[in-house]
Amino acid sequence: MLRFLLVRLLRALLTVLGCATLAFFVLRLSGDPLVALLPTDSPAELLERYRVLWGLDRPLPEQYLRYLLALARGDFGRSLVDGRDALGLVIERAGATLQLGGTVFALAILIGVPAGTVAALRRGRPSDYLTMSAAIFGYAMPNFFLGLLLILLFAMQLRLLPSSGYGTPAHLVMPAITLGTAVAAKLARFVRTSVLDVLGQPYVRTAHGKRLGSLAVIVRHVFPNAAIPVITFLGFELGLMIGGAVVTENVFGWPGIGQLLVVSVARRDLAVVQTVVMVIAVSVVSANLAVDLAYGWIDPRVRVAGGRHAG
Amino acid sequence: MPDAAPAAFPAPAAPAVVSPVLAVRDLSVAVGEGLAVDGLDLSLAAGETHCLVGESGCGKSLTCLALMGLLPAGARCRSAGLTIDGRDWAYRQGRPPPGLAMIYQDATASLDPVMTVGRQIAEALPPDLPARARRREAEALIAQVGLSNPRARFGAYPHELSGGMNQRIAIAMALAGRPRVLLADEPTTALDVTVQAQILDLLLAVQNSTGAALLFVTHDLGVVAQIADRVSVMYCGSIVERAPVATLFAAPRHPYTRGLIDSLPQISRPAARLASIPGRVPAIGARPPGCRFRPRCDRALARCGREAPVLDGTGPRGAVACFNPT
Amino acid sequence: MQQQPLISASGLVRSYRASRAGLLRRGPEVRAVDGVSFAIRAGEAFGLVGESGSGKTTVGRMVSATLRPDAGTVALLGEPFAEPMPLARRAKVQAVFQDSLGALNPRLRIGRQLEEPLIVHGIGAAERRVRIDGLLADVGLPRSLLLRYPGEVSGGQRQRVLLARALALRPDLLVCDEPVSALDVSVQAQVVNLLADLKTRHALTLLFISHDLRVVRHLCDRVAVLFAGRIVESGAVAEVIGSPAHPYTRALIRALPADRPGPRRTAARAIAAAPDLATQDLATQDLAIPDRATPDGAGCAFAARCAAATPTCRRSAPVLRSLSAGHEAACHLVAAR
Amino acid sequence: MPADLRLAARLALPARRPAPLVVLSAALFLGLVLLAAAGADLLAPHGFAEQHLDARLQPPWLAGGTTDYLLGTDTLGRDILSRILFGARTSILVAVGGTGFGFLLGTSLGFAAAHWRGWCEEAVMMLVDMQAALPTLVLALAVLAFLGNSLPLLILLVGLDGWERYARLTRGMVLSARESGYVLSMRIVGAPAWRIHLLHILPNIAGALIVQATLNFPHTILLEAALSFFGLGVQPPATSLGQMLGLGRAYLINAWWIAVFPGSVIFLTTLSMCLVGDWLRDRLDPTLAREPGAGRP
Repeated sequence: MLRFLLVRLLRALLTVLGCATLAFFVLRLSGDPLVALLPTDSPAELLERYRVLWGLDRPLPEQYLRYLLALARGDFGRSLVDGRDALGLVIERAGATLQLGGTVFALAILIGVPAGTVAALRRGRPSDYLTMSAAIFGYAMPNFFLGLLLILLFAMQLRLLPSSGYGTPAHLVMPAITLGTAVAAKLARFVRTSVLDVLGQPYVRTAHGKRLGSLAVIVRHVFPNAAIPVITFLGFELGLMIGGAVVTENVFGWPGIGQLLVVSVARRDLAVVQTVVMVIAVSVVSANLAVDLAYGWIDPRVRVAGGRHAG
Repeated sequence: MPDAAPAAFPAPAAPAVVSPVLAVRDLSVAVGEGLAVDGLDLSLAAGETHCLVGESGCGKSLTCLALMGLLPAGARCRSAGLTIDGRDWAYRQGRPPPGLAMIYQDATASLDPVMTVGRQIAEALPPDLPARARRREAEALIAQVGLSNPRARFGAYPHELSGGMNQRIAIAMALAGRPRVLLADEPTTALDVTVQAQILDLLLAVQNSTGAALLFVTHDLGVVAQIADRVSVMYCGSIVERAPVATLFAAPRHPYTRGLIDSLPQISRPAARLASIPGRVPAIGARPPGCRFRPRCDRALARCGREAPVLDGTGPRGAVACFNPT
Repeated sequence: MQQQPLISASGLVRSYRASRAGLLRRGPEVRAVDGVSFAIRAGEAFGLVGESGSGKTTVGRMVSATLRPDAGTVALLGEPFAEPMPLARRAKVQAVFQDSLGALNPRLRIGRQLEEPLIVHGIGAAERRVRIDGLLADVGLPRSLLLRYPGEVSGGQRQRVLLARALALRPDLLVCDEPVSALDVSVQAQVVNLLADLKTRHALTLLFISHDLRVVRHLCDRVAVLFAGRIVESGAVAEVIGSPAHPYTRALIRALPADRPGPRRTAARAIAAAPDLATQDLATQDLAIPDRATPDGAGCAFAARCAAATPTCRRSAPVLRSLSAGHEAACHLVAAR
Repeated sequence: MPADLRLAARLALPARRPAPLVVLSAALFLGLVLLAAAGADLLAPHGFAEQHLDARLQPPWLAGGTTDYLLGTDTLGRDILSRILFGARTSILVAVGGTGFGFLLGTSLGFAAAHWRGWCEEAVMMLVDMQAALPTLVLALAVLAFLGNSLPLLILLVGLDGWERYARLTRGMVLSARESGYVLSMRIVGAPAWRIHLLHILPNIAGALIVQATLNFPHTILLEAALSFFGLGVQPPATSLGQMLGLGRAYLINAWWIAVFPGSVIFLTTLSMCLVGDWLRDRLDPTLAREPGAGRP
């Protein structure tokens, strides 16, 4: 147990370290943040002073080491714009993102799992075609376009919902639909495939042979087996959902991490961008770690040694 | 055309079948464009071991699945009547008849990988049993199929057991429904010979103690020789010969039966060359007109190409579907 | 016996880490093959019999130099046979496997697959065509098959294609791993006969790996019985099957289905009644179940199932001992008799 | 697999009949988009940057506009139809280039990881993990903002999305192919490793890889569109569908057509690609559907 946990944990740490390194070099090598930050006609002495202040005058390897050491201390640096603690800024915004993400995940599961299951069970019938057509529409729809269409219809034409902002449940409706549509659609498609796959397994036939009711077969045999790939899928999906959240938050002015990212990118606020990237990387890696552990809990056959790469 | 059904039971040299525990008349299974099982009649007496033997693609597995009502989607089935234990069973795919239980070829694949074997057995017990009794019953069944330490085995998962042990679990599961008829579809094909011998042993022991009839599907004539009371030889969806086992081996009448018996390598009498049947089983869509065995047959007559023989049980030595039997 | 063997294996050992393990522990190391030695003379058909997990396939892979032994060597005419080696030498040992569908590339036409070994060995196009015609005639396949894909032909035909491909390089030794197990009886008989014909026609030496003693009895001159990675008995086929010495060999033979219906159910009862045999599962996998495992490395691997086992059997592993000319068995009890 | 289940699997497969109408129309639409993108110079009634300041914010023809500007004009009086044609060219160029880059990178690394096990495999899988942990959109936003942008860089970044899926898929399939009988047979014959990989393994896994690329393509289009939507993709005066959508966002109330037409083209293109990809997957590779993460976005 310990060995497996340690191996997985080490791998996760290495991944995060890799991401940190990548973020550091890509951002640091991409030009002098000061040039972008300070007025173009700033005197050279001023530039030099800030350079020393932020340690930008040291050799790159030293900067990198200092950066890593600071990270290890939990010090993510300060915003180059207003001098506030970068991690604090990000955490301040995390609540809104979690609220949106949590709603979307719950919605996606509530819609995607039943829809996919019904489609698989009624394979080839009208309900299957209907569900899967809806799913493919949701899956192909660009979320920023969907967001705009929703605003056009509900905020501008019907004046039912606020077009942007944060705070009330009404504010949550359109962002959640925008982000949730694609996730639910993908989940429905994936659940359908998994359930179909399980339905074709010999043990399902065995269960029918025992004269259990159809419902019992589905609940006791089909679901537990189909859940295994679906959980992996959800772990994978988190990373993609974050990308979608960045878009959605910006379309609806939702004050989450995604909006912070885009604003900081526009302001060239290095420390904040780095911090956002790290926070996202850590959440995705932890989600995948959690999925790996959930595997062991739900699947007694679970294999060790990078089994999830084997696919 | 003579009605083949009455000839199917009782076969003259077999132990007299008073009232069959399972009887099916004119069973056909259609798959795609052709009939994978074509007008099959079958009856089993209580305690009888009936072997259904044939090569792959002859429809023997589908026969079992059709009886169980577990045909794969896309296969259609029709029969003139199914009687179980004297009662007619109005039968429909997706609804396995009571009194029937099946054992499958690949035991490990036929068990749910994420449920303990004990719970899978308990699930098959009659639904009115209280929970505590279910567990006791399941453990008793695990012991009955010869596994040690049933309490511990109850909580084991299929992947923790060997293929032979899983087949024992599958047998326990089949017994849990207190079947009158056990259908066994190549239950030992995937197993090693030593394990096969034990599973056969167990099946016969179980049959003795429960009095159930056993329909045993196999391609291995050696197994047939060892366990069968009566044998039905299938070719291309139809039964071509049916006889008590001793009669069948001593004097096979259908050329196909003879070919099968001769091509079986024997441990006690090695020959320089094995006899073999030329050609191979035709695909469902490519079956010849008339007798389906004609292209591979060395005794074919002109008539064989024109009309298909039906199973004729009027002779003294079992039933055969051939115009030129030996 | 004076003649130098065509191929000889000595002291082959190969371990695997069990692929399946619990969430938390790594699988234990399993010795799939544990000190296997044998020699095959030119022109001989040598059978290797064992149940699943006995290590017979691993031995076949090592003999065909596609798997490196952890210890021990394979020698062809006295010289080591192992990668890397010249192509010409590589060609001397070819192989045919059970899963004929898996052994053929599903995306290439059969003709191309027959040609491939010849291309690899630098044989010109004209010569290739002649050789392929010869091969097709050898294994009794029509030319029309060359344009088909493996999925489009029957199992028996595929097995013939495999035989043709293996013979394309004119090998001295053909390793056959369960070549007929997946076939129907009537087709199996055809392929067994074909193998016997090819062996005579091309002066082939065969290493025939099978779980089926009945087929081995027909095809082979000598046989070795493998149990848990070790040879427990070997000798001329007639002798080993006619008078088996090792309790495991006897169990195997008793477990065979009857040739003909005799007094009902004798074979099944024989096992239960045999005084020297336990009636437990004999599958080697069951050895892994903790409540039946023998302590690692010590004693006879079969002792746990052997009703006649003595304390000696559990303490020390028996070695192969000669019983009569060419007939050997590894059993303390046999040696004592 | 038992015989009866093999049969069931065969029955469950869609029969080899021609593609359904929906898929045909999807393919037809994709063909039209390609044609339009390729022939934008000939087809476009106006130049994509051509401003008609006297005809700003013209509505589409059927919504009260003129036939001069079939789909209306934007705030600078540029013809929407012409801009869609040219924008589609950029979007498709980026998506095709990006998919191609990701495909090559991913499959090569996948092959490398499978062939040189050990540290090479570890390194590749670490990169795969990293890529999976950093959403491409986030990475691309950061990189484009700080590195400045150019079309090649955009293509590379968009291509980074999905390479890890090809790498994972390739490695898995090569590893299992190496255990297969046909590879073993070629090794016994003495075939060299390059021959086994290129002539024997590649044809067997190509189908699955192509399907994966087809399924990944819509995601690549969407990624480009999202980046351009944020103003970080293609820079004016060049245009792309996502950029148009981003610009139109501010005029939703007065001039819905600026955003809605390019948005619809993006949607219909991705939808068509998904339909074709699904069909290809069912035809070529029914097992791929089981891959976690396959067929995303």
